[in-house]
Amino acid sequence: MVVRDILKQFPGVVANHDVNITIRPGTVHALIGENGAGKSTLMKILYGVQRPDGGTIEVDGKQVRFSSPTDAIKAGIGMVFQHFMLADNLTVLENVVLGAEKLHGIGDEARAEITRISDAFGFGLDPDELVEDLGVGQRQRVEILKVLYRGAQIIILDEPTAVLVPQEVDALFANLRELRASGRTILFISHKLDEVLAIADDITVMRRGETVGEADPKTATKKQLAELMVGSELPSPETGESTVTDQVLLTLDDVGLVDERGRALLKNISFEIHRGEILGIAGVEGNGQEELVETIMGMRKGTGRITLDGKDIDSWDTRERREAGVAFIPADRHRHGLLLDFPLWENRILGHQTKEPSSNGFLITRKAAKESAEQIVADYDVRTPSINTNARALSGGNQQKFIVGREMSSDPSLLIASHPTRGVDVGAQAAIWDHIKRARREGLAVLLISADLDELIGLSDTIEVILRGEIVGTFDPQTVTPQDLGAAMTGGHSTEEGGAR
Amino acid sequence: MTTTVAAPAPAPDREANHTGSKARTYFLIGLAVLFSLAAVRVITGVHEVDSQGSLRAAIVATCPILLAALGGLWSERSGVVNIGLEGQMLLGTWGGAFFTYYYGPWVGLLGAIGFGVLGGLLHGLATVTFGVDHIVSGVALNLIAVGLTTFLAEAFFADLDSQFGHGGAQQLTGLQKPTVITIPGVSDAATSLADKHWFAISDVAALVAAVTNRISVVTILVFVLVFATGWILWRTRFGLRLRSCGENPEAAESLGINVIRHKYAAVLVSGGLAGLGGGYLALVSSPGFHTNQSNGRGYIGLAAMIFGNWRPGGALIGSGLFGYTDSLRLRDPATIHAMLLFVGFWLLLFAAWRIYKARRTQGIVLGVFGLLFLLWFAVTDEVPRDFTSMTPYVTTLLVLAFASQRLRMPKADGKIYRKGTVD
Amino acid sequence: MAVTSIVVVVAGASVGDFWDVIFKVPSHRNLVNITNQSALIFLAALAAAIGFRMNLFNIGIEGQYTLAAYTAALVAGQAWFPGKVNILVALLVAMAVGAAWAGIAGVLKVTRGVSEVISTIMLNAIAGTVVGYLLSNHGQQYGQGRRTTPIPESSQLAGWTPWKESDGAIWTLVILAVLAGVTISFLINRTRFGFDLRATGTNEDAAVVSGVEVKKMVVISMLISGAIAGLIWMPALFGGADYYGPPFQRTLGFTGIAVALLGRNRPLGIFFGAVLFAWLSEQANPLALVADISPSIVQITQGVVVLAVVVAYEVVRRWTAAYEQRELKAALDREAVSA
Amino acid sequence: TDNKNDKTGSTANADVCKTAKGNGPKVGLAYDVGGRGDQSFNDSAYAGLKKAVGDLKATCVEGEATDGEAESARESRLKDMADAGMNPIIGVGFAYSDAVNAVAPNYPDISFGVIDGFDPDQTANKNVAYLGFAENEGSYLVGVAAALKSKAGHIGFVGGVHNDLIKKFEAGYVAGAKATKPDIKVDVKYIQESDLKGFGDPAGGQEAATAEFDNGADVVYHASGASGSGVFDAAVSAGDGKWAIGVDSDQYLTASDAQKPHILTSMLKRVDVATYDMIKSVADGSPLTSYQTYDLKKDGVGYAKSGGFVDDIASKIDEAATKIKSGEIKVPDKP
Ligand SMILES: Nc1ncnc2c1ncn2[C@@H]1O[C@H](COP(=O)(O)OP(=O)(O)OP(=O)(O)O)[C@@H](O)[C@H]1O
Ligand SMILES: Nc1ncnc2c1ncn2[C@@H]1O[C@H](COP(=O)(O)OP(=O)(O)OP(=O)(O)O)[C@@H](O)[C@H]1O
Ligand SMILES: [Mg+2]
Ligand SMILES: [Mg+2]
Repeated sequence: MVVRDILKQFPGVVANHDVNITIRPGTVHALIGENGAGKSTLMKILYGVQRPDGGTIEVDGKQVRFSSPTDAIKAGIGMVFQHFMLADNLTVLENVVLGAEKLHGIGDEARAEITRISDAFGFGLDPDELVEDLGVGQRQRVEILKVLYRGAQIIILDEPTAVLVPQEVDALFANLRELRASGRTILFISHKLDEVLAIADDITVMRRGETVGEADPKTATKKQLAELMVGSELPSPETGESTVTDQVLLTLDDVGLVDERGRALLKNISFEIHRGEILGIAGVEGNGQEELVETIMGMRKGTGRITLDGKDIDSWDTRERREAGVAFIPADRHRHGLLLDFPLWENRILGHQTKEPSSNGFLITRKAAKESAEQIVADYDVRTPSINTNARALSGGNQQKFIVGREMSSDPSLLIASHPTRGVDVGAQAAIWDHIKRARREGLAVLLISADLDELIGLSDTIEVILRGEIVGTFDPQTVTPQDLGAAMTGGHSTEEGGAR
Repeated sequence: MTTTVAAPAPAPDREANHTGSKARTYFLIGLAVLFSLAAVRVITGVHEVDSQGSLRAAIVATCPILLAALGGLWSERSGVVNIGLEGQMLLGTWGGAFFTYYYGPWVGLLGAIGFGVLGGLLHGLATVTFGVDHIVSGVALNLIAVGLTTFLAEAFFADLDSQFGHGGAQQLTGLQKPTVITIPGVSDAATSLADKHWFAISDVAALVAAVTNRISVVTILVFVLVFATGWILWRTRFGLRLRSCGENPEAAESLGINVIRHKYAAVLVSGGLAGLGGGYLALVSSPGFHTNQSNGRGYIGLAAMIFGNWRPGGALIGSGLFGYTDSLRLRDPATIHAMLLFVGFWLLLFAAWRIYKARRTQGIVLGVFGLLFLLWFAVTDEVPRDFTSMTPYVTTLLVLAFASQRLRMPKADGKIYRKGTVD
Repeated sequence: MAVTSIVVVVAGASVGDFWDVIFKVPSHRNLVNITNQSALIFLAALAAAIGFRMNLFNIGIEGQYTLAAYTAALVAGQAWFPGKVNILVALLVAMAVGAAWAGIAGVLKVTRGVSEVISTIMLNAIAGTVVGYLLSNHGQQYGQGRRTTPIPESSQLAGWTPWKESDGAIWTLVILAVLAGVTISFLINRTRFGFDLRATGTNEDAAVVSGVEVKKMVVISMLISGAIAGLIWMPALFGGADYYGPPFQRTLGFTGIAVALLGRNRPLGIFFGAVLFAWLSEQANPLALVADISPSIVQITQGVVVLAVVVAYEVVRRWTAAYEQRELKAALDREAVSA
Repeated sequence: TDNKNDKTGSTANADVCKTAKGNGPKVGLAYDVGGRGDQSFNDSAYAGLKKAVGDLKATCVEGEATDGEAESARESRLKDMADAGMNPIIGVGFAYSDAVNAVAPNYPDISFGVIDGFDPDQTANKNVAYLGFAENEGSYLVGVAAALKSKAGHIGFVGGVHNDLIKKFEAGYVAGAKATKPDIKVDVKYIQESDLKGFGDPAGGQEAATAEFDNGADVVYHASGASGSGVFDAAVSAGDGKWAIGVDSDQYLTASDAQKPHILTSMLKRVDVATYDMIKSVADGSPLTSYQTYDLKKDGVGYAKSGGFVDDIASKIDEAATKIKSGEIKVPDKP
């Protein structure tokens, strides 16, 4: 497969440009790059989900043009998306055979085939179980099974290991090697350099939407790869000297949470955050970070005790907590952070409805809210024609800057920041870090959740690692390496080895 | 990387196949209902509770609602909320009557389906192609259908008068009916057995008699359609694809499924079923077309489908419950009074079960309701007439209030889908 | 328009006649009726719109206003209070009853998860039966029907007669529609509550994160929606109907839903929608009289208008979204060039 | 079948108002919901109008109510007719009572008539006639017929809506039957308690009547408007020897071939007679006013003999009719 000069623009973002990759048949080709480098966009183009604005794709020497995934599937391409593409209320079998019913029907033959593949790769999947009842790891396996079942020749895996435990990663890699041996071509996306070096035959690096180089995994070092990935302009998230005070702002004492089926989502979580402290939470996605945030925000009711500034806030609802000075940068800005079809100035009000300058408690104070929105746009360099533009029209990075600005401008005492720089370009990233650091100097307590380990290590004063809803280790960012953290996150190290401060 | 400590996620320990145990549960519940109904009949002496005639009336009252419910099921399983069922049903009454007059009842049924499909097409165009809110489109469709059928009836039926039917600006009666069949030996035997009023045996016999005596072929078709719906949606490739569109259309799209096409198919089938429901109303339940004949049955069908948890069997139970209570009231008001005993008994049973399951408050609430029903039964001789006509609605509301939280609608139901938004 | 014309042709009537009648300048009498009817439809649509603005489908306006109108007429008929106070009390009763009936659906939704679409449909049927029961068992004999005791003369409002007396009067309480329109418009657009409501309507998840308690909002909006629904028939009751009985105007609730959708749930849009619907209905009469066209065509026209308008909104929305994106990109490109 | 249409006036196409060119009275006829072609009330009024066009050289305009319309729409309809110079103006149906009461004082020179109507207030209207019917008397006659024909000693009644009007039918029917056979059993069912949809629900009519037939009744009388066709079908399904009795017009004539052998008779409510009378009175220069009751004496109610099923008992029915006319029998109007 040869990809030439692919160009893809989104409003305000050039997601791909000058992308050139040559993928040799029968190899594992790794594609690496920072968050937002454009990897997923490229893969979606290869799979026919999105159409390129320019450039060509060749498969087996023939130029192809995919107008939908159907075309890509016909060309023998299969893809596992970064986010699950599963229908919860259908069984594993149904999810797998969907769209490929011609192969083995949808009955016992298909069931046997699924069981065969599942057993062959040690997936341990029950074809008749509802996907809804599966954990994340199992869901990931269903996704891979879907592709394997179709016997695709070219398999695209968009960050398949993000939610897998190491043992599963090994098993997956064994499978990939087998697949390679059987002549299939695998395109593998990750930003985990270890994994890439362990499995890839070729490596292509993307940065800010373009392919910036290739590397040979036999000779390349992690350092070289990292340099290629981040380029030279990578701003440092270093915090400088500690500003941690001895005033405790937020305390979690033995906090737990169960879902409606009685499964524990959070267990025995206890920590403190002081004024001027940034507490980082490291963990593989889906290990309880989201639930932890929602519990602190009061959107879910857990057990245990949460105190804010000495006050017990367990019985407070979300609004009371926000009024008490809790600011929140949500992980999914579209779902949780914005009203996409409302103008920016009304988005300024969201989450701050009860306070000045948004309202006087009963009436919305339009003038003050608009002024404040103007201020945020200026201070946080939000690129927008005006504050009357609908939030939907802005690019992701600018939306994120606006959210950060909004949350910071309410003089919070506690900031909960969930992936604050995800999908944001490097310049904006630096700006956001600066804002967080400045607020910290002024005594803000921050709970930082991020998948970007460099960001965590660079910004945090303390790092807690969360695994399956439990805190499994506490690290000092001054001394810890991303490798150590990665190991702890995936359960590779025992807690004791994690080393305390 | 260190890769040893973490244990693999536990293997699923659930039972592989539930169908066996499920069937048994249903059978047991059915048996319990039968025995309690028989007991109520014997205790109160109100044989109309499940006489052959009552059951036949209940079946006839159930069918149009059931067809609407199945229509709703198809549509919602593909992710399109169809509140336009009422309108599609109305269109079906007109289409059924018109085509029966000119081409006989079988073409008439096709005409009913065809007109329902037209309604479905309109709904599909608005919701699937233009991305209009599903409820908005449904409301508009209902408005149009009421006007259109009234109008078409005035334009086409007013002058009809022959051996095939007698027209009027608002009606077309005397239409030829679809075939009615009786299974001679069985029906007679069952009838005589039912008339003996024996505990349980006569109740079963009454049911057998009701379905073997003068039953319309269309009624049989309706029940076949329940199974066909179940089979197509859960046992075929097409059904699987269709349901995937209602659960996660992006996932379906990512696997090369033409979501738009499947949604259209579902909405058209939905309209066709609702239309057939209208046809049933005009050709089987009553002697012909009458303006506004559906009288809200489309909405009731929608409720029955939700009540039935978006499943054909559930829709059958929901529609049956509604049809039964609605026909009982006309059949014999005394039955409604007898049913107080039945309801009270079951509420107490549920209460006991909830308490056993450690849901104390819920159990107590149910128990109190149950006792109140028994008390009502004991101290009165009849239920006021006006209340009997509310029975089906109140029943639906109460059952939903108790059962709603166990319901699960298709995840993408009612969401506007746009092609190419996978991420 | 084209669709309606086709229907007219199919029916074998004259298209020219049809549009002539529809667009005929209304007489004074028609204008009075259109004004009065617009007010009722406006209130009904407003009630529906409040729910719709937060994705609550209150299909139960019909039942709410029926029950409220009956109760208010009953209370006003008892004349427990003198003259105008009686009116005020009746209005409050109407709002309370409408709110309570809608509240049942709201409470069932938040506590038991019952879809409001279904529960309100059931409550409509139940409301109709309850009113029928009360009327036939406790109503006053009135020809072949039953009615509530007429309200005392001192509580009847003469209305406003812009033209000849025989052309009829614009009901005094049409002012209720204006008041409700302004109040609700203010509530939704200018207050914190309104912001919470709109936020919940467009993005419930984001609203929850921002501290909105959705359950509470659901119940409150149902209550407000029901209270407005309770007012629907009040202008007519105190403007000449004088009692609840056979002349009671039904189906306003459903008309209201259609008009709310037509007006995109914005008070101003609803206002135009209400006038349009009242106009079309008013012309149904001459349609039969002059052009010999069945009045049911008005219903078809109304349905087609709703559908056509929502489809048009959607097309325009897509177009503007694309346009906005292009504009934004152009602006950013210019910025990039100048930098 | 031409003959048939003439009698019932169900042929909507032959719209006399389009062709009528006489110089007789100009009639405004305002129908209730459903309008011309409903094979019932409205059509019967139309039949009277048609007769007037023929006999009195009348010309006419028609209007029709829509479902859920405003009271003002009804008033507007009457005013439009009055402004167009119509006289008399007849509102077909009880629902026009209020509208006529509101409009009539503005047009003192025009005569108004309301079928089934009444004056809602204390002020008498000098130019309004309220054309009522003694439905109980007609129902008494078919009650007699039912009792005589019933072999089982068990008959039924199906009402559309449980309101005062339909109770009047029930009262007369039951009285007639009991007077004939004191120990007769009468099943009474109403399709709806208060919802007017009971008059347009054939499925409901069929269910109710089937229940009565199943319960042992062999004659069922319906007063349920368009739901009645369901009652007829129930009689067909119930088999030979089961009868249904129609209402308002001679329903034997509009029934299907399958239903005909089961339609014993119909209670006639001569809306056509009342309509014609009203028009004629205006043509004659002495317009009807105030309450006019069309009873047996005035030939305003009666029973139908089409099909010939009551020929054998006609003498007994007529005997009862005579006694009612003479006042010997007082028919109750409430059950
Ligand atoms: N549908 C879209 N509309 C607008 N912008 C988009 C869209 N999809 C992606 N982008 C933007 O394109 C850029 C590249 O995104 P992409 O998802 O390809 O990154 P990635 O390399 O896969 O990152 P990650 O490692 O976080 O998955 C980002 O700035 C993103 O915000
Ligand atoms: N053997 C296969 N392996 C992988 N994908 C397949 C296979 N057979 C069919 N498909 C995919 O399943 C989808 C449906 O294929 P098919 O040819 O049956 O479509 P169709 O009948 O034209 O339309 P529809 O999908 O609506 O039934 C296509 O996307 C096709 O690429
Ligand atoms: Mg990605
Ligand atoms: Mg008077």
